[in-house]
Amino acid sequence: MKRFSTLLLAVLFVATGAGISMADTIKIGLMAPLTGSWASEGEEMKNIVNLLADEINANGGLLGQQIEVIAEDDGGDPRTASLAAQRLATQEVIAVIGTYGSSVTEASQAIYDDFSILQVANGSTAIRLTEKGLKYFFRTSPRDDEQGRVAAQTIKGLGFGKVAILHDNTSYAKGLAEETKGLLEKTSNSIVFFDALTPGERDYTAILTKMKAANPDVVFFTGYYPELGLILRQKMEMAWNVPFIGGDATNNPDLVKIAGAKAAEGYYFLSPPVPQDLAFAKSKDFLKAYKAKYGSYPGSIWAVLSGDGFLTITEGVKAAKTTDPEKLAEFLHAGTQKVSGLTGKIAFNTKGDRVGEVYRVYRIDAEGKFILQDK
Amino acid sequence: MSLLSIRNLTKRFGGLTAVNKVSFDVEEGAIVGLIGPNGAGKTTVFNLITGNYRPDEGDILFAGTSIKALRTHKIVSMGIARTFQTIRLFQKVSVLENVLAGRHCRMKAGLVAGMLKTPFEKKEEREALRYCVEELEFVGLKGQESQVADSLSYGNQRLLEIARALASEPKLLILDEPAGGMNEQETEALVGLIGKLKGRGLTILLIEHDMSLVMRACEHLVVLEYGCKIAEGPPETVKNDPKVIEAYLGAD
Amino acid sequence: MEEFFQQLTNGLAVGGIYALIALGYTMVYGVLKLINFAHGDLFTLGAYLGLTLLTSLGLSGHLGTVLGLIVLAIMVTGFVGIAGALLERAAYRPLRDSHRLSAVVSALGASIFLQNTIMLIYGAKNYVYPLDILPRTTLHIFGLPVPLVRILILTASLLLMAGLYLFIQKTRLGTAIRAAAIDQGAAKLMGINVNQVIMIVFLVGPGLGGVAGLMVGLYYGQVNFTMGWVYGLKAFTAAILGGIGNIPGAMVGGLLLGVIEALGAAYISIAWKDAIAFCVLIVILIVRPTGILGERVADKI
Amino acid sequence: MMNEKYKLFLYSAFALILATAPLYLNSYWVDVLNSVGLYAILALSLNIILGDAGLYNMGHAAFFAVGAYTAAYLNTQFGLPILWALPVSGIVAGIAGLLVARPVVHLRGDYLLIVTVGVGEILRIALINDVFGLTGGPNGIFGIDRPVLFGFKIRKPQEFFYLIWGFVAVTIFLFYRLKNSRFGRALDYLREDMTAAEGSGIDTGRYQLYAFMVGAAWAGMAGTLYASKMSIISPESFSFWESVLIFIIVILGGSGNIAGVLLGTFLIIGLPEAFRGFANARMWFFGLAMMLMMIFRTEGILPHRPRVFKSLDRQRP
Repeated sequence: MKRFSTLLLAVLFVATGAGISMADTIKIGLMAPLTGSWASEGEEMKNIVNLLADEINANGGLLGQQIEVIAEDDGGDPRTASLAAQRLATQEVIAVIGTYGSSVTEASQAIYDDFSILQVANGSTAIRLTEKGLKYFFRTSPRDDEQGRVAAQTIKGLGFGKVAILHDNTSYAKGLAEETKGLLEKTSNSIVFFDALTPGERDYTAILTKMKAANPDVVFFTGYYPELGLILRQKMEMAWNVPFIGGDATNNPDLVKIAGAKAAEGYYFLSPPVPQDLAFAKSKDFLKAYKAKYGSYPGSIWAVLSGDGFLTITEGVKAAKTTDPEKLAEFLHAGTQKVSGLTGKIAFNTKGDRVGEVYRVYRIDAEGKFILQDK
Repeated sequence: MSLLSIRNLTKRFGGLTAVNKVSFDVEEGAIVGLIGPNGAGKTTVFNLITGNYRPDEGDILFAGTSIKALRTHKIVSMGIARTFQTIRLFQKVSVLENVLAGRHCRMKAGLVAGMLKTPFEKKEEREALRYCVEELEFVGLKGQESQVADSLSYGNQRLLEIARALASEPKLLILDEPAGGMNEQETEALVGLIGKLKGRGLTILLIEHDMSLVMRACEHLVVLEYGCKIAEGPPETVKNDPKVIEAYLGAD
Repeated sequence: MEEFFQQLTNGLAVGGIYALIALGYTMVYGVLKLINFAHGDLFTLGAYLGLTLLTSLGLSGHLGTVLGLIVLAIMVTGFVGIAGALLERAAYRPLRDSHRLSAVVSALGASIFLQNTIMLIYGAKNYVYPLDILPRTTLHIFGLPVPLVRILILTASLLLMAGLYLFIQKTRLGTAIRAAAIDQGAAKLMGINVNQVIMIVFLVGPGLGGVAGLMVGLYYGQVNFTMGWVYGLKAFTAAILGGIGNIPGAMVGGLLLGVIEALGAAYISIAWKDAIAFCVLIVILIVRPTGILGERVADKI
Repeated sequence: MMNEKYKLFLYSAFALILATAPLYLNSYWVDVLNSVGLYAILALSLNIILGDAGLYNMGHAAFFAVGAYTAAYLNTQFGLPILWALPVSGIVAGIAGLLVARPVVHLRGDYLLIVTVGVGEILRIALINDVFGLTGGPNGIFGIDRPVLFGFKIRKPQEFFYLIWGFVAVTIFLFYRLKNSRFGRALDYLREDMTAAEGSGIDTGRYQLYAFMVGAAWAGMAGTLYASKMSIISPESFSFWESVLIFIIVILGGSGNIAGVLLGTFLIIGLPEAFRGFANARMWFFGLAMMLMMIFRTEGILPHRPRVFKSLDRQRP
């Protein structure tokens, strides 16, 4: 028992001692899923934000001060997120980037608002997040209704009639699925299938078999790329040639790795432009630097959007010449400043939503490359 | 009317008929011994009486009421308490609490009373404690209340089981090999205890292999072999019954 | 009707993998009465080790694909088996004589530990097995398209189960394992080295889980560090369904669970699939309290 | 006992340190304590089922969810003040506990365990699929009111601290008494030996159901507090992992021992927070710590001890 308590004490000591910070810095929080099932997203978010912060710090910092990024784990669940938010709030951050899931973000919103801390979410697309009139909340990701509109337009534009919609019962995917369903039902399209898979499994043949029996012209999948990769692969094995269209959560190079180029060929998806397709010098440089430091390109568009969140904050501070969150929020809400981000110009409306056409349509070619389609 | 009346009791386990059309009566205030070779179905009869098993045929009447379909705890609250052949005390629990278990069915305080510690509950607890301490003293375990049950000697554990059974104020006490594992001295004390129990007006039904104890303690014996009753009567008569002698010594 | 049979084969393929993982679960449970919640993570470990070995060593050209895969499977089984035995030594043996649930909590701790070890070593992203190792042929059985690999996986599961069953029933060591499962104390008195028996069980059980991980990786392609949690829970469910501690029971439970899921998804609802499977499990347990092939244990009074 | 006084001193010192915690801890650590408090209620309620009655329940989050959703629904749909919803959700969760336990409570150990896991999963899937249009699907229910106590609106972590820990204190007070009553003893008996308990005249079936009912009711009330604190609830807060966590707390702390369960809650909920300095390795350390604690304290940190009857001497005739 004595040995045990000594050990415990030692561990506690190390754990609490590790968070000591330097004075005279601008602190920016990052709330990300560093553990749990979305840890891969969190890892990239952290990489991207750290990279951008290092760049600014190497060039003399922000308003003459160094930036310190404090990353806290939200574990991908609301309760841990609310603790992470409390923890960041007590470390005097001026602003927080994050986080990934909408309900996780929602659990932290009120806390940041109470402490007057600017929050820029990167992967939270649920409509209601910006409908509450919160002063300090912004997001670089688009909203479900925006994507739903583009999705319905694309499906019609490609000339499909009978549509099967498959989501995964996460609040993001279901929101998008329902939004799109509502829009399509108003037109001549018919929804022949609407159901949800269970994420995290490996075998989706039962779902494919059932979907095939409904005989759709196209399948619209609103879930995430790991499941989609498996589905595309299993679909090919079944020798079923229905085209698939997906939402932005499938935008990830790993998709082709999982499915194989042959199975992925012909897959359409909607997404904010992938960084490689942006003409800005900023994104090109960023990608080069990212690859140099971490060995590969960033996979997730959502993680890239956390970089946009970081730039929103730092460029905002630069332009407004203040780190006061209240003035910063006012400045951003005005929408006059167009921050140049990794995925294009960023500006916000009074709700805190990003303005402008964000979505593009991509198609995967025979080599597994993501090809931007003309509108 | 007899206190306990067994009528044509039959119990089968798969193809094996463990108890076969057994009938006997236990008169109020009597000490009856149920004897027979190993595997004769004695404990099964006990388990049928106490509701651990359901009979396939026949009936069990206690004070005139059929109890064959009742659950064990209900039978206990009607006034039949038992001890077990392989001691089944609550091993990690104190001696006193083991006895309190037997007292349970004579108490009333429930969930809410327990949480709020109502005056009624306090009074009931006090009385139950007193009663149980007295029963412990009665069986000869005075002063061992706070010990954990499994720290008692084997013989004392048997006595504790009896005290637990007594705490439910039974009319009929069923003892399954009460002297099992006891040394001579302890057995002697047990005979005395059984006498004292009779003095309290209890009716006792017991299984025992120690024939000297059976002969001294019991007034009436029922003999089972292969699930059937082969003899019944006062110890002296049964002892000399050729069928009984054959059963015990073997036919060959 | 065609859809029904198609769904049946879908279910059997998934069930074959559940069964294979459930075998390890049930074996460990049989001897130690321990729900080894870390089993799912040993399965993940198998998937990652398989990938590492495959990419670092490659499938040796002069062994050929089939032989190469068998060698790979043996290596993965061996490594994961050793990991399992080490786990037993470190995390379960000190708890063998204490309350049963203490070991369960230790197993849960081990599960978190293993999962995060894998995450820290490999990172949190998804890994993908090289494509085209396994043949992508599709057979047509009675007009139903069935990928060859699915038949191979099911056959492999059945063969491993049969082998394990024969090992337990026919060999000396198997007899020792059965003896230890019934009564460790008595087995000790009969001169059986119980510690050794348990170590062997922990070599074989997790080894089977590891090879299941390899199979999932090879067939489905994608692996990540959290995959073991879902598969572990399903396999535990399967083992209970068949009657935990019983080897043919694990097989029956696994296949049945797979089929229930597929048919539930097909004819009731995909989103409710897991709930349907659990409902069936609960109903079966209400009717047969110790699972389909589990022995009824009478309470001796 | 020799250290009865020492124990009392320890407990009062602990209570004092805890009660004044908001004065010297920042709001983050106070909120960690709030989390600990909520889980303490959950763990104490599971302790009745798992620790006292010995029924393997690994689906306790289901009752937590029933309470949270009941309160959230009543509050957002009918405007029922959240603290008024407290007894209602307790009753609803208690009934849920009874209904769940009734057909399955006779199952042996691990079979009961998987059934309760199944019940938890079925409920979670029902919540995600917006069953009967009541639960809001994956979004859950949002906009739940903050509790108002005597006209005072509870908002800040420091204020919630006293609400939650006040409830913990009441829970400990009531459960401690319950444990030392006829009811508590009956649970001890049936955990130790079901046959002997029934043979001693205890209606074991009924007490098993009661244990489930009380445990579920308390978990339901914890759910109400949780809903009002988070102001949004969604299915992922009631996953299988939550049930596992509560289960771990009870066993690791010392099943059947109220002080042990409390200590377990501090460790299991507190350690991952204390390990935040390790960034993404924090759960690795947590898993390791769990194994080590179990290995060094095989019966839990504070194991169950037989009861001592203080008034015994006065009882002797």
